[in-house]
Amino acid sequence: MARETIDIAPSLEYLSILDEDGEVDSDLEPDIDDDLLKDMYRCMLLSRRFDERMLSLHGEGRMGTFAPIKGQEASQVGAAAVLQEKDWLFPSFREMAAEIWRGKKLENILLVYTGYNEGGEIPPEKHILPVCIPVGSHLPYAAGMMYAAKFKKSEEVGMVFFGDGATSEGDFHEAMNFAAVFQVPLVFVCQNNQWAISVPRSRQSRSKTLAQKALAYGMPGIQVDGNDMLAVYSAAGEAVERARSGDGPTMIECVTYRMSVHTTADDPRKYRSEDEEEQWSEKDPLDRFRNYLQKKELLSDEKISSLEEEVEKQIQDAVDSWEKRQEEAAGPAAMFDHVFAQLPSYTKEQRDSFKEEGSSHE
Amino acid sequence: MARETIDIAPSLEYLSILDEDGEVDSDLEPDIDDDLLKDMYRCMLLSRRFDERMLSLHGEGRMGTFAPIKGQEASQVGAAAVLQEKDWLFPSFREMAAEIWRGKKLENILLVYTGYNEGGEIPPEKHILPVCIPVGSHLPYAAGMMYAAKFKKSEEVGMVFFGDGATSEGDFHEAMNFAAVFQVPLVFVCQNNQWAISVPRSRQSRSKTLAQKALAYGMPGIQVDGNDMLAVYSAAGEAVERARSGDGPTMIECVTYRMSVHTTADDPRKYRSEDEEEQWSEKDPLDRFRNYLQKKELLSDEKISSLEEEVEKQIQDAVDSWEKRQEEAAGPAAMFDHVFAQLPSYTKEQRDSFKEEGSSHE
Amino acid sequence: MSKRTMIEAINLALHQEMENDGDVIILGEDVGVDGGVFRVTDGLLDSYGEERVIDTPLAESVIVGAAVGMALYGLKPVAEMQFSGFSYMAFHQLESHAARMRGRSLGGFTVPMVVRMPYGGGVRALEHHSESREVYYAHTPGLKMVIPSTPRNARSLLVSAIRDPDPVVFFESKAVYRAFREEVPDDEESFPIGQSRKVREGGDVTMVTYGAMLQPALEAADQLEKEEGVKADVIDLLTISPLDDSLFTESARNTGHAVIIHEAPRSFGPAGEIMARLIEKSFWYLEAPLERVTGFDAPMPLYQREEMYIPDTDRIVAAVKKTLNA
Amino acid sequence: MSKRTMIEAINLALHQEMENDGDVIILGEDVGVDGGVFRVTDGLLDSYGEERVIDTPLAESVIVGAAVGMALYGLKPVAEMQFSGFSYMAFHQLESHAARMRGRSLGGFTVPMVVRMPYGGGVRALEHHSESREVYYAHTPGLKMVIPSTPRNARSLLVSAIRDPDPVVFFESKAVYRAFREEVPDDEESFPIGQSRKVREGGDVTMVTYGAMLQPALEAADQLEKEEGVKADVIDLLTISPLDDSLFTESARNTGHAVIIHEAPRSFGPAGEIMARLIEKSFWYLEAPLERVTGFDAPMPLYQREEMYIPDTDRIVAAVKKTLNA
Ligand SMILES: Cc1ncc(C[n+]2csc(CCOP(=O)(O)OP(=O)(O)O)c2C)c(N)n1
Ligand SMILES: Cc1ncc(C[n+]2csc(CCOP(=O)(O)OP(=O)(O)O)c2C)c(N)n1
Ligand SMILES: [Mg+2]
Ligand SMILES: [Mg+2]
Repeated sequence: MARETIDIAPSLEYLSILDEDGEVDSDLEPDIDDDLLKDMYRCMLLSRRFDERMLSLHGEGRMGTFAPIKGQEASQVGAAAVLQEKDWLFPSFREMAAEIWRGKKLENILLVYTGYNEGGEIPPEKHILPVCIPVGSHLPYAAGMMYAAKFKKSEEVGMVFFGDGATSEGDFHEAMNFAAVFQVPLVFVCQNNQWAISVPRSRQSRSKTLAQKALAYGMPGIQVDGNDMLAVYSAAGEAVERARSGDGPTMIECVTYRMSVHTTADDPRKYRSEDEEEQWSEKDPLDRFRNYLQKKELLSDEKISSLEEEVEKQIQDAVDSWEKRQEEAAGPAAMFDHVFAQLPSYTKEQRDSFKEEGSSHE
Repeated sequence: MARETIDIAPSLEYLSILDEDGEVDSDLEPDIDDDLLKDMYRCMLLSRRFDERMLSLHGEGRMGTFAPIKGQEASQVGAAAVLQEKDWLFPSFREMAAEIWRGKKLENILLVYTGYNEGGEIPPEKHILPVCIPVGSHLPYAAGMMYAAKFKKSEEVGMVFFGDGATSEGDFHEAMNFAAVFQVPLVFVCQNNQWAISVPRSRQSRSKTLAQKALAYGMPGIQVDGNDMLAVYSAAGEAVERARSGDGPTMIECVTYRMSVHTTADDPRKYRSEDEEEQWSEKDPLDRFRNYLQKKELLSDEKISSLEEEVEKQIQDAVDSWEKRQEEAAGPAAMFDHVFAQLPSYTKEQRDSFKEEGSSHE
Repeated sequence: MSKRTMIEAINLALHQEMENDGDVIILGEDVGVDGGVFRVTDGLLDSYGEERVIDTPLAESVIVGAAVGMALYGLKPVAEMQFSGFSYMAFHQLESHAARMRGRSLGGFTVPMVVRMPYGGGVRALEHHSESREVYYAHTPGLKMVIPSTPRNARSLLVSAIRDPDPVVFFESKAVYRAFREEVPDDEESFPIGQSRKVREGGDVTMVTYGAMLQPALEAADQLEKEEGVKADVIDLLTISPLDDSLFTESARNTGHAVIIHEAPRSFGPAGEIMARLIEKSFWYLEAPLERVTGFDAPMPLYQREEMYIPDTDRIVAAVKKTLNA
Repeated sequence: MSKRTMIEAINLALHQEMENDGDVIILGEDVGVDGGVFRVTDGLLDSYGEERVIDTPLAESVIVGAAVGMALYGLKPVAEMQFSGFSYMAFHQLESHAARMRGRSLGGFTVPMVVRMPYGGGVRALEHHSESREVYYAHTPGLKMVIPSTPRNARSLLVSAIRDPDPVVFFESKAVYRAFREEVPDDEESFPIGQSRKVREGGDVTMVTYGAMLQPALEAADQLEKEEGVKADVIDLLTISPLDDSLFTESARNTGHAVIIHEAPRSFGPAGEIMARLIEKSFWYLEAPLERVTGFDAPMPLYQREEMYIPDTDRIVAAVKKTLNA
């Protein structure tokens, strides 16, 4: 009998490699191929500019509600960049940058947020799951899908993204526990962007970090500077490695910031100060990574502006085909297209009612 | 930038005071009033004997399914004993001993498990919540009720019991987080009895302890020998003290064992060995506590046998009034008695249909 | 007396009830500092403080479950689900505890709580933000289910819901939230739960509806009168459960024709119960099949097609003509 | 061919489907080592191993959610909820994902899964162990809802459910589980989902029911024939959603009288939809009000009173007489 402290390894670490002043910890600096570095930057830039374009389209009343990613490009691209093609991405609703990295079509993103189910189509080979809006509710199916992948000995790894707010949901708990018990090859990437709409991180949980929640499941957890592309990339790399080699899941907390509105329906002035936003804009992951690449002389000023033109063009092309596809869009009967593999007779009648009712509905 | 270990105090401890050989750690031995010690033993004994009686009534086909508590008397009585009258007990479905300590009527327990809703009645001043069967689902209302108690400045503390299996439920997670965020005066007592029906503790979670789950919420956690009345009492005392003084919730993991069947519908031979059961029977909390009291000369052999007679009589009286109340029980229309404060007209008609349909139903 | 939107009217009810009763307490996601994503709880935090207007962690089950606990202690919690499409995470707390505590304890513990949630389509929202699944709650014994249709009755019904000794699920139509203003008296006003109202006197056909569908039903009624000279009784249920079938069954006994309108999916939807009551109480007076105009047996599509999913005036008029010409 | 209880019949279906298809996988609480608390999955762990017969942690949401994920990957998971009364913790996984993934991805991702759960009363169980809430699932677009009534159709419907490309909620009656044996062929047999069957030819009145209520309905039919010379058509729905209304609406067109029997609470219960279909397809042939014999608008009482809650032969006979004498 006694009173003694319990040691509950695995331990918990914090990782930062490229800090906001552009200083690099050379001992920790990951060895990333130059082309990959450039691709990562290009994807960050494309995502940022696409985000801006969507906001202006929304401003013109041409698009519905969506969740901007500004500020979270490093957390998303840095993590997704370690995945292989066969691996799986499980987005929540604010992972446009990660989805774009995996090859999701910009025009489809536009279609979904302009109210066309058609945008939900995803090329099967991309291994991207649909957007999930009920917070945290995708973690259980991510765990189950990767259980299946392991069962099939596929050597595929999954990466699931969610926010700080999602860590309060029961589904987060149940999925983390399930993944740990069955040592599922899944990496849990929490983008702690400090806010869940108007609720600050401090109100979401009393825990010092979100990463420590992993310890409750005997799962390794790590907290990283989420605006530090190199730290995110390294931590994700280790986690994916661990998963692929059969050592189960890891939780990564990316400390980042939502630099824009929660969604286009939100007014941040209700709950946070411009000061706070300005302080975080100094930590902008895009600038930080650009400076890093410039220091490495991987990015000339010319290259930077040509890249800007490139992504602008890519976005404009997407907008053009988005407009085209809206004109060509099917009528309302399409709402019945994928309810079941085979539509029941009475639901067929419901669908056909549109045709009868004529033009106004077709 | 760097890679460094994060310290996530509050720390986690293990506590044992009275071990299975009857050895006492005198530095840690709590100073408990003799009468209280005897009352605690009496309640343990009563609960054990009542459990046995219910099993035999079930054997005679006179009672439905219930969940025996054998082996968990110390976890329950040791923890509940630190509560004041004004405090609140939130049982799950295997807390008969704790409920008896708080003054729940034996005959009502019998009535519930023989299918009479009438048994659900609880004297309001006892501050015992009804039994909760959906695993873990009582933790949210326990957290909310104690939020209200704090809001009303009542200085009441709540104690909620649940099992090892319950820690896997989303409700455990959401309630622990809520209680910690709002520093609710609630003590979470997890009776880790090693099994959730047929699922062993090791399969329930990969975490080394269940107590460490508290750290995910920035909540203090402690693991104690749950068959050690003194350790449970001390840990619970500290936790209640902390809660009452405004320092919020604590999670206590009582390491104990379900010595009997899961419920009367269960067959442990399907999933665990007699060996295992025998090993744990050596740790029987009742024997251990009796020896302790005998060593302290608080319990003579005479006293022991007179106590046996006393509780037998108390149980027989309960059985007698249980039989009486079954005879006097109201008809089926009673199923409508407490659906709403005021029954809607058509539900009244449903109730009255019984009367029309005559004797067979009244 | 001043003209208010439904949002302002609900806000008024919350302000006045919190003012009158210190036990009324609000909890939910973004209900405090943000004033709710629809601003329904705007200003309450400033007036009543953090302890009574609680920004919770993002966890529906404990929002509803904690509200149950507060109610058990004697408070009158008003919990908000940010959208009804996210209330399912808390469904077990409503079914297993809110609805049962009174019975389980033979009246020893009661649950005087309200769970408010915006429901329904029509605001070009994202997936899960436009559903109408009142049946889940209306079919659950022990719960009351209320769906107001205008600013004024939203206010007066919410007051009753907060004062009700039993748990009330309170659906608020996003489509109506800001659609129009109505005179809402500044002075306290309440309307009994479990009571429907006749909004329009006709005599030729009975329309039964509630919530957001009241407006298209009334438009259809006007159009029918103008274009066809058909006069419709329009019954606004207001409370879905316990269902007040007195007005609509009586009306149908007079008209012999009834059309039920709801936004919820068709099969196993609310119309079924309304038809059942009509059969039980008006069968001998029915001159033609009852008609229902409803949402479809498909998930609500994204917003480009939602107007085609939600019943509109054309579909209602067509259904009325069908039953009259049957 | 040999006589089996419903438990044995379901166990047979699981054995054969797992034998035939390596992608069929089982998960739930106590389904492995313990063989399920009702022994429905007995022996599967020994035959197919831990990876395919998974004892999960105690967490309904991730049991159903993980099954969704397995199905998305191409497996055919059969998840068990230990009792339907505990499935509500997973309700959002069914409503928000299982039912919607196909539509959300335009058919790119599908969810061929089954969620089995014991439902209903009659076995003297504890609170939450005796409910009949099929409406929650039947009213949810994108889900199929099946309730077999005998060992043989339980086996053949489960086979179809496992092979179905869409999510199926499969209710198993605890009252029927061990109540009687029926010849169940050893050789593979399946029965289409979405198809009802006529169990008894009568002609005077139509009885519509399913699941555990089929037995009292048949007893009532026999009694009515013996005592009153009244011959009843008895329709066993088998699938609740998508609802096959062809047989019962046709039958009612012949008999002019129909009685619907279910265990679920009355208001907003399954009978409403069945009555709606009867009105839509048989109205002109109805000679008297449709009758429904149902559970009550109260939670299922503890077991001393549950028999009074659940429809019995007396109540069914009375309802038939009422509609015939109306
Ligand atoms: C279950 C559920 N509850 C509420 C909402 C409404 N909602 C959408 S996003 C959001 C906040 C999410 O915060 P976080 O998880 O930190 O992600 P972030 O928005 O910051 O990326 C809320 C409450 C939802 N979508 N799902
Ligand atoms: C939500 C829910 N799921 C399943 C059950 C069925 N069930 C009753 S007790 C039990 C195991 C509980 O294990 P634990 O939490 O360790 O408590 P113990 O029974 O060991 O006291 C299960 C699965 C239930 N009652 N509630
Ligand atoms: Mg966030
Ligand atoms: Mg246990």
